[in-house]
Amino acid sequence: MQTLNAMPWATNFWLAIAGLLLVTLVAGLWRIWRGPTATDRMLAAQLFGTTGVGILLALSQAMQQVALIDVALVLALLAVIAMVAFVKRMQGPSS
Amino acid sequence: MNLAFDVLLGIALLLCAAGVFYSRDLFRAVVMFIAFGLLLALVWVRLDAPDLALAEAAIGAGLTGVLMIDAVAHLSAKNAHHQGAQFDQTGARPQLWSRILPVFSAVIIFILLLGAIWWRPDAPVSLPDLVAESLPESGVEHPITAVLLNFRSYDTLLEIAVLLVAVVVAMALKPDTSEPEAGNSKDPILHGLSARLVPPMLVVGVYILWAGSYMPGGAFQGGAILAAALVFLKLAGFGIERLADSLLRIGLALGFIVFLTVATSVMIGGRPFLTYPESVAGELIFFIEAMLTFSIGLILFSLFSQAPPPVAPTSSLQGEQDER
Amino acid sequence: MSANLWFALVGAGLIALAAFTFFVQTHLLRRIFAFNIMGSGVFLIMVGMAQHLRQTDPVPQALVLTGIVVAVSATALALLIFRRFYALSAAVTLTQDNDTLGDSYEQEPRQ
Amino acid sequence: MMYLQIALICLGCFFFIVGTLGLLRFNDAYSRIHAITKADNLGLGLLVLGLLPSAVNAFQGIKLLLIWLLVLVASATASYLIAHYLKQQQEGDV
Repeated sequence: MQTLNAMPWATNFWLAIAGLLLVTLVAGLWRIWRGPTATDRMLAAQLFGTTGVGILLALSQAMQQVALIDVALVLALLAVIAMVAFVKRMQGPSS
Repeated sequence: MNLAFDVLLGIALLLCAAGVFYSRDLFRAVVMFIAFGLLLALVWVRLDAPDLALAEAAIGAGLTGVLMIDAVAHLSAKNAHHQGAQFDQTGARPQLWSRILPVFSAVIIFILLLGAIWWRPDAPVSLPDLVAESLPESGVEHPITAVLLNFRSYDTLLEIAVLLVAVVVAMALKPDTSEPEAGNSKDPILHGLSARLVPPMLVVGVYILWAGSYMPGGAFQGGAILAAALVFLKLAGFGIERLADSLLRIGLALGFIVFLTVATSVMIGGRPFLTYPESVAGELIFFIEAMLTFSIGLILFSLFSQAPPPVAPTSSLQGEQDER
Repeated sequence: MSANLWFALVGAGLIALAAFTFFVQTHLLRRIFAFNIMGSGVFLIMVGMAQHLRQTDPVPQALVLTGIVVAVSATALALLIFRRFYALSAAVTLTQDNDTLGDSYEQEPRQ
Repeated sequence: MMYLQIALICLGCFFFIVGTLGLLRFNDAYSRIHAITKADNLGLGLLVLGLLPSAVNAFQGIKLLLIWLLVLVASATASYLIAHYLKQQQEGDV
């Protein structure tokens, strides 16, 4: 039972995964730019939070930094706050 | 592989910044700003600075985004009072020469910075080696915590003083109208979410604070998480201002006072200001950090909650100036 | 080129972009955004440049950590002052004297 | 074990890509909510499952699972909140 990280190419594999996720994140920027409503933009930001957690987890393996899992944990906890603020505070006319 | 990832990340960061600056819609700028914070956290990871990534994830994704959404929502809610007002104002259109001048100066700034980066002088001492050398004397194992709270604790002491000044200014600016905020009706789902999410937030905050003495983490990151948890509670409609108000008076200054007390009480034993006796340095640092976390969390939260309630502008020149 | 140097260059780009925005935009919220991003650019240069020559350097990282927390509280305070200003004057830009550059400014209404 | 890990991770990435594509291609906010929850739940979930065998100790594994759980709770609630908000907005417009 060999795990993935025993392989010599594991670092590159994890980096490739992180890069792939980063590409999807950059593609998501297009939705933020286009809109058309504020809600669509917040949805894209929500997806960004999750993708960011994924990238951090992949990087934690690629860079052999255990602390990055903590960063991912914090991001997972706090990414929802912006969404809650949006829903509670933008009670006025939608832009 | 490494380089490709970094180049893509840097370009994405610049794109995001451009998106913040050149959005006609203010809300788009805010969402771009949240994305910018997330990407910046990833950049800190790539720069081998997990501490900064932690702080940026807590502050960029949590606090700054909330603050800015709040401000923009406030602006758009007020614009609804006088219809026809443009949500987005790009300011007066400058003449041609006054367009060229900013471009020119921005390019000059960029070139100067490039020059400064390229022809940097060699540092006479190697700071990382110095830190590694004296790390055993500091009482903690994580070099960044050692720098922050032992070798350069002046910075930290002054920083908490600056935060204290900021919050005092914010309290002074608060208008005395204390009408209840609109839209604070309790949503059962949101209520449930906060009941489940805030306890883990507090636990993670304490964990990050505790982890700070041997791995990335510490008072600032823990404080940011604590502040985010409080902000979340307030957004979910829990009336924690009453509690916070009484807690605030004690909590705001506590970190600063404790830090200053410890810093001066070591002078009784004949030591210089802000140096801890080696035998108890670790305990003292942890004690100070715990107080700092508490204070930073409360300060950041009260900077959020002291915002004026959304009331219509009182001035008589509403319409004219807004049309710009 | 190492990653550290590249991110320092990105920081320089951020500062230049933010400075340009600061010059041309008069909307105060946009200026607050530009101010914040300029700060991030400075942090990137500090850490990237210090680490380019040697290994990971805890000293600039600790300084930047202090800087991030001060920057967020400064932004929060700026936003507060902006909102107070907006509540009092209903303006989102600072008014300028008419005899300085911007000749497209119209006359202020007298109170 | 290794091939299982690779398969899980690639499948997770696939769901992230699908979610982003949905976010970009769907032309209505409700369908976009549907798309991003695929990335939140399945994408991250499969990624975490693929990571688990590489975890150094049990504490790390628990942390990984906790991250997934938190994202699940948060994204489900956020989706509800935003759909509710959209509905209110539309009713307000009529």
